[in-house]
Amino acid sequence: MSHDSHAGAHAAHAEHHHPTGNQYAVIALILTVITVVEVWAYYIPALVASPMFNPALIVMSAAKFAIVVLFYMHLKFDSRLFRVIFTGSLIVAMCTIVALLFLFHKLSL
Amino acid sequence: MTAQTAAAHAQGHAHGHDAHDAHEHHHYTTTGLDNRKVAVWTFIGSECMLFASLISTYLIYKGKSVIGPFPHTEWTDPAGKVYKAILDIPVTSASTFVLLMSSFAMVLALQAVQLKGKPLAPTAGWWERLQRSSQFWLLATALLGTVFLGFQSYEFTSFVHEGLTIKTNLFGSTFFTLTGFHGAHVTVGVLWLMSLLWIDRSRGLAGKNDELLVDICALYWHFVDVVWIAIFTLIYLIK
Amino acid sequence: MPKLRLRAAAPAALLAVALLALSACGFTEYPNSTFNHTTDFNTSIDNIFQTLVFWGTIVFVVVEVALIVTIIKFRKRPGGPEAKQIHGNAALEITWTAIPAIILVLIAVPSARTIFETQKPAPAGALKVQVIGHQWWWEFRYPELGIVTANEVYVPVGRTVSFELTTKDVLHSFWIPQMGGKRDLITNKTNYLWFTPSDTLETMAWNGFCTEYCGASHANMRIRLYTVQPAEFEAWARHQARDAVFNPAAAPAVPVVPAAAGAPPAAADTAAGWMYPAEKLPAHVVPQTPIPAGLAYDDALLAGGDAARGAQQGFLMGGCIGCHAVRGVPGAVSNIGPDLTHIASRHTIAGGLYRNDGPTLARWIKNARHMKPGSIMYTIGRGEYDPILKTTQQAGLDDRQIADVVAYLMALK
Amino acid sequence: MATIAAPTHAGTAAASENTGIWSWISTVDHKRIGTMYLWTALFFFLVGGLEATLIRTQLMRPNMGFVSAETYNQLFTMHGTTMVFLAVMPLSAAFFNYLIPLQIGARDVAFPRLNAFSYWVYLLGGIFITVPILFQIAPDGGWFGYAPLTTTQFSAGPNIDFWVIGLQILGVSSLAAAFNFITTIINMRAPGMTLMRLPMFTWMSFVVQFLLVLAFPPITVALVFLLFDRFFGTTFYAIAAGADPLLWQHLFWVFGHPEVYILILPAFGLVSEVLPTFSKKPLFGYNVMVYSGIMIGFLGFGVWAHHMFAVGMGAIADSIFSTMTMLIAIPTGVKIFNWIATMWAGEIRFTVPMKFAIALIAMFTIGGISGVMHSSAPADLQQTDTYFVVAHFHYVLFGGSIMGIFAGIYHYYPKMTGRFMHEGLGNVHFWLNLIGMNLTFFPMHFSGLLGMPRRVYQYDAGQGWDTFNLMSTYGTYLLVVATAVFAWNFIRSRSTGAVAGNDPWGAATLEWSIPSPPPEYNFAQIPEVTSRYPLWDLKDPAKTAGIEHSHADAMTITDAHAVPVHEETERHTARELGIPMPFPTAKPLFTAVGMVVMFSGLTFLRYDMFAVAMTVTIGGAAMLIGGLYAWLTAPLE
Ligand code: HEA
Ligand code: HEA
Ligand code: HEC
Ligand code: CUA
Ligand SMILES: [Cu+2]
Repeated sequence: MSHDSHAGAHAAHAEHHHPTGNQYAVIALILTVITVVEVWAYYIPALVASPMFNPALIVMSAAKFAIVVLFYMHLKFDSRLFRVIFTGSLIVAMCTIVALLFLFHKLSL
Repeated sequence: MTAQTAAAHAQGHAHGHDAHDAHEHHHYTTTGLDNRKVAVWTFIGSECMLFASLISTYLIYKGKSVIGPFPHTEWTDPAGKVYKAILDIPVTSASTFVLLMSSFAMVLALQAVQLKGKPLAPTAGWWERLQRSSQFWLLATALLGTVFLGFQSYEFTSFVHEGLTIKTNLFGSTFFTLTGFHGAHVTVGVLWLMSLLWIDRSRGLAGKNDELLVDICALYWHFVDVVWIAIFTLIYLIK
Repeated sequence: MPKLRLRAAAPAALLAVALLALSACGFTEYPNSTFNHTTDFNTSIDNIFQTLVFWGTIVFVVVEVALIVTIIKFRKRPGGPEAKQIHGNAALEITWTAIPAIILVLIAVPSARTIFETQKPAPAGALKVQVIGHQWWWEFRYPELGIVTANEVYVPVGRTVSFELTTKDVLHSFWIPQMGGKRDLITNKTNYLWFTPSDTLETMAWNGFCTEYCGASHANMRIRLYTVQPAEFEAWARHQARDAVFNPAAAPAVPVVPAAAGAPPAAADTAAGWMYPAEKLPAHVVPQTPIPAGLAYDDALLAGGDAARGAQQGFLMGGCIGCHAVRGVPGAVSNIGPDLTHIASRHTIAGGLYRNDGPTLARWIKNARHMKPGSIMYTIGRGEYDPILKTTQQAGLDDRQIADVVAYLMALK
Repeated sequence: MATIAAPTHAGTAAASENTGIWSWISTVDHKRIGTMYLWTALFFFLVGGLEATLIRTQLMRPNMGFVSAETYNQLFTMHGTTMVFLAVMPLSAAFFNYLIPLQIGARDVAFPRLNAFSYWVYLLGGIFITVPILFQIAPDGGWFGYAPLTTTQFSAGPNIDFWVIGLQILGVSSLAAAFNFITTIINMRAPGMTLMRLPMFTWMSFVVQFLLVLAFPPITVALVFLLFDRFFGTTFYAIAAGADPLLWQHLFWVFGHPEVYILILPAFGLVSEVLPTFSKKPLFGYNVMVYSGIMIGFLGFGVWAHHMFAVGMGAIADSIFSTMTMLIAIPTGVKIFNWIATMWAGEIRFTVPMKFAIALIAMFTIGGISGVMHSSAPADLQQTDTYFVVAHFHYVLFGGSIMGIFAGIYHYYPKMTGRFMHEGLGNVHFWLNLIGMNLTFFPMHFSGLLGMPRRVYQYDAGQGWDTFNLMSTYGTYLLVVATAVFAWNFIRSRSTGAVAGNDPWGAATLEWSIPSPPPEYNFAQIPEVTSRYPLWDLKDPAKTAGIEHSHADAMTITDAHAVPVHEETERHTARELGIPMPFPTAKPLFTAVGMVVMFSGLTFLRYDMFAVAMTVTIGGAAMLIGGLYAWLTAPLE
């Protein structure tokens, strides 16, 4: 009784596309580079003063977040079900954060 | 239909439950996915809301503390004593890097278990060989996690020395609680990794069921890592 | 099928009762009704509410009638038609999605408009009243007029009154049903609420309530609001702004507390100012709370009370000034309890729980905690049991001293 | 296969191997766990109802002195907490446990031992939070425990400690159960049981599990803050430190509003089973019913601040939350109309469960309409924290959740016990209940709009509320009688009720294809499902001719060795059939005890009993870890 006989076994099929060890290393490198850029930016007063500082940091960390989730957690390759569960929860969580920050006047419309 | 024939009938379909071992993936599931993996993903979904609530609280209370020390600015208390901005970016950057690398090690640990039993080309270099060592990567992950915890306890103790405890002000309460919750998650993760390592050393991790054991631990571990990615930016870097 | 008919009748009867009661909210019967148009604020709320009742009734009737018709019409009968196997009908389902949506738009738009209208800043020239919540009483301050009082608030008709709401301890909520909606008092935050009592309103008394659960005596944290004519308000305010009319420092008794350096002793002015006449109080604003059993006081003692002695030996020495302010009396500046400068010009005490009269005051002083659960004012009568500290008061005032203090308080017109 | 006489109780006893007390303590059978949930939750319903009765007696007349202010405050706090967390949620959980595996054609839930753990944690947490009321030290901060009233500065006694810790414990139970049921519904469905063929109860339960998973973390966090404030001196809600009490309110209601849909959707699911059965018609607009359920759940996360219209959030926030709240009326309305349409053109049999289901439609609508009245922020300023709100939420909770649950109990009692509940007594219960609830809660609309605040232990005479309060109290006494009739019926019918067969009502779903009560293994052979109404396919194919069927040969999943849906009337033991069953084990109970002990150690911290606290906490933690270790290393079956 093999796994592949399952109709819905996306997982089984997807395994072939998993990145290899070297690709994982490249991903680790990318993550490191982004982190370095983030910290570097923190020490440049001109950048910190710019209105783009916070958005840029958030974009960078979102990118790291996405990379880890998609590749290290294999979400990109795994069952659609997991994608639905995770992104669904994440969307509710994000909306809650944004709404709370708005309600406490940390964000304005 | 008598009981005996019914039993026989059912037995015919009771697909070889020969040894009745704990390898649950032999069980039929509707989606073909393992129950434990489904449960872990829902658990992670739930954790999203947990950390969302903690992070929101930190951000809501940011700048609301009536007394210092403060995260990004100096503070002079009524007696004239000066407290410096308390967050230590270089140290935390280092610990962030450590945690990122632990995720890298974790993904290789999983790969190593998955590659068990697959032939290794005779020409393989040290890197290919190393990639086959699940024990190495499990240990590396656990160690990096421990180093991260070391950084965190260093951070916590130095904050306390500088006059910030969990009781001092809103910043102290929210900061220690948020990072403490994260630290607790890392601790659980390290213990989990150690037990996997222990299994690996005692009987070797191999086969679908063991891959799954490592996989769900890895999912948890990476999730704890991505939470830190968010915390590092939102709490440490943004002023 | 008699059962069925009963079922059908029940909701219809309920609805009839509902409409009847809604249209018959007479003032005397329902003195705290919210269906009033006494202010701009409650007028706009009630308009919204009427819209809600209108659509609510329609939805209610449609649903319940449809339900009842269905269950009567399609009840299983011998020889009746067989059930039709219908699995759905897109057109119908879209219809009963769309119609409620339209109704909701008709509700949402005026709601939003009213939200913005009622949350504008108060118009210029509004009378400013600070409302400060305490467990379990209300402090009212008129910063422009220099008035501090408790539990009873006067507002002139025809002028916007703007309340500035804060709290000293936990959350409370300020509500006078007949004047409009409520607003919470939030720790570390200031909230605002304003309305304009219609200039056609008579001089009238209204009840208000604390509507955020705030602990043991949440139920006993009530408000009296008096809408009065502008001239009456003037008279009231002028008097309230004064220092205490009976000043123990000026009274001839034993010399005690030295007057504040250089301050001339305040003139003894016993003239009472204007207050809402007791005989015109509607029944529902006069507290009926019975005094709890087991709190004995010989009311005959009250006749012999000496105000001056009460001031010196009771009020100043008895510890009252540790919590209460009496303006003009040096040392009596604390804000833990209500300001007593003009206590005798109030109709109620203790968060509107009791009438303000001699016998009640005497018992209150003797054992406030027995009369009001959880009260911060501890038990003062000598030999009385304090239900919170769970001890018997050893020092404290005896009944005769209490009579003196009551006499003093009654002199604080 | 001939239909044989339905098995009686004796048959049950013979078939199941073990019925002693230990078999219950160590059970991991979802049906037994469901039964335990049912009994425990009904007990707590009586406790909550008794508290309500005392509340109503105190409020019968103005200035009553039946109970003291302090007692009253404990009563309403515990009444709300008990009804929400210890009665209605676990009553729903009883049905999740009992029905979900049966409805999807599974032999058990995904994690049977975790399931037992959830129950034991619930039981112990329920005891932990309830017992203090016997000593007059019960929680007294209201069921939503607003800070700063609940901080030690204003509540120095142990009362709130029980609440904080108790809710934390109960949260663990709900979360564990939610992960379990999500996995079960995703993974344990019989072949052919696609998502769009799930019975409606299972669908609504599925939505509820997601609500639990996403709504409990915020309250967990809010409670952790309060717990830290109370036990470790943090400043989350400390006035002097500049804390903002609205933080608690927002975190609570981010949980609290989804919570009310957690309370109602299972009831919606139950009546969606009852109405088609007794109308002899399929559910009208199945797909739309599914989507509206999902919509309600999803929108439920975006409306929480409608509980806070009086806190001064500002006009923009008020408008947004007003509008979002109103939107929920649309999917809910769709459900109401689809239910009516389900009955339309049917052959309606007025059995007791059907009556309760119809009553749900009628009564919930009233509560929904008053909900919409709240949703308009300006109108709510007159209504919030008055008895109008109390009227609203009892119409939805009693008229909705409780009516639905009663419908479910009468409907599934024959499945659970093999016997019917007494019809006559059921009718008495129904009518007393319907009249009683309207007499109790309808007048509250008036006392509220006529100015009566909620949570007052006494009110003055002459405020225009006397008659309404008297009516409410008499109504409550009717409910007491009704409940007593129900309790008698429930207990007695187990041995005296008429014997029921597999499918006493002519229902459509899988749980009715197996004996009543079901054997421990549920299905001797896993059924292969080809449509939404497997049993109607079998017994009355004409009824389901109008819908799409998949054919057995078109199905690719064969792992489960499923056989076409059929009725099973014989009863064997799992051993006879060679079906592997999970081992009974008390390890989940042991682990649960450890967890509760660990938490309760905290309570000593505030009395400078550091050593005691540490001993108890560490002891409990050791038990927890030991139990967990033993559990995880022991084979399941
Ligand atoms: C089962 C639980 C449950 C359910 C289902 C609901 C459903 C709803 N609730 Fe309720 N609610 C509570 C339980 C519940 N509530 C509780 C416990 C509280 C008080 C908590 C506390 O303070 O202690 C509360 C309080 C509460 C408030 C706060 C009141 C206040 O404190 O000031 C509000 C405000 O908007 C509100 C709104 C609604 C709305 C709009 C719905 C909607 O979902 C209702 C939708 C249904 C319908 C509208 C009927 C059917 C629809 C149609 C027939 C279509 C056509 C209809 C129209 C066009 C109107 N509820
Ligand atoms: C599902 C939830 C639910 C249910 C079913 C009920 C049911 C009832 N509730 Fe409910 N109630 C709440 C949830 C619920 N309530 C909540 C959340 C609050 C808010 C709390 C707060 O403000 O913090 C509240 C508040 C509340 C108040 C307001 C208190 C106040 O603000 O001061 C009142 C007042 O009348 C009341 C009455 C009732 C009554 C009469 C019933 C009746 O329907 C009860 C019917 C049941 C019975 C009558 C059972 C009787 C059985 C016996 C008496 C036998 C006992 C025997 C043994 C124990 C062995 N409730
Ligand atoms: C511990 C502080 C404290 C002390 C001491 C104290 N009081 Fe009070 N008093 C209060 C508080 C608080 C209230 C409000 C109680 C309430 O309504 O819940 C109050 C209320 C009153 C009231 C009712 C006022 C009103 O308008 O409601 C009177 C009169 C009064 N006190 C008189 C006295 C007298 C006389 C003494 C001394 C013999 C005294 N108090 C001592 C705290 C104190
Ligand atoms: Cu103040 Cu309630
Ligand atoms: Cu809500």
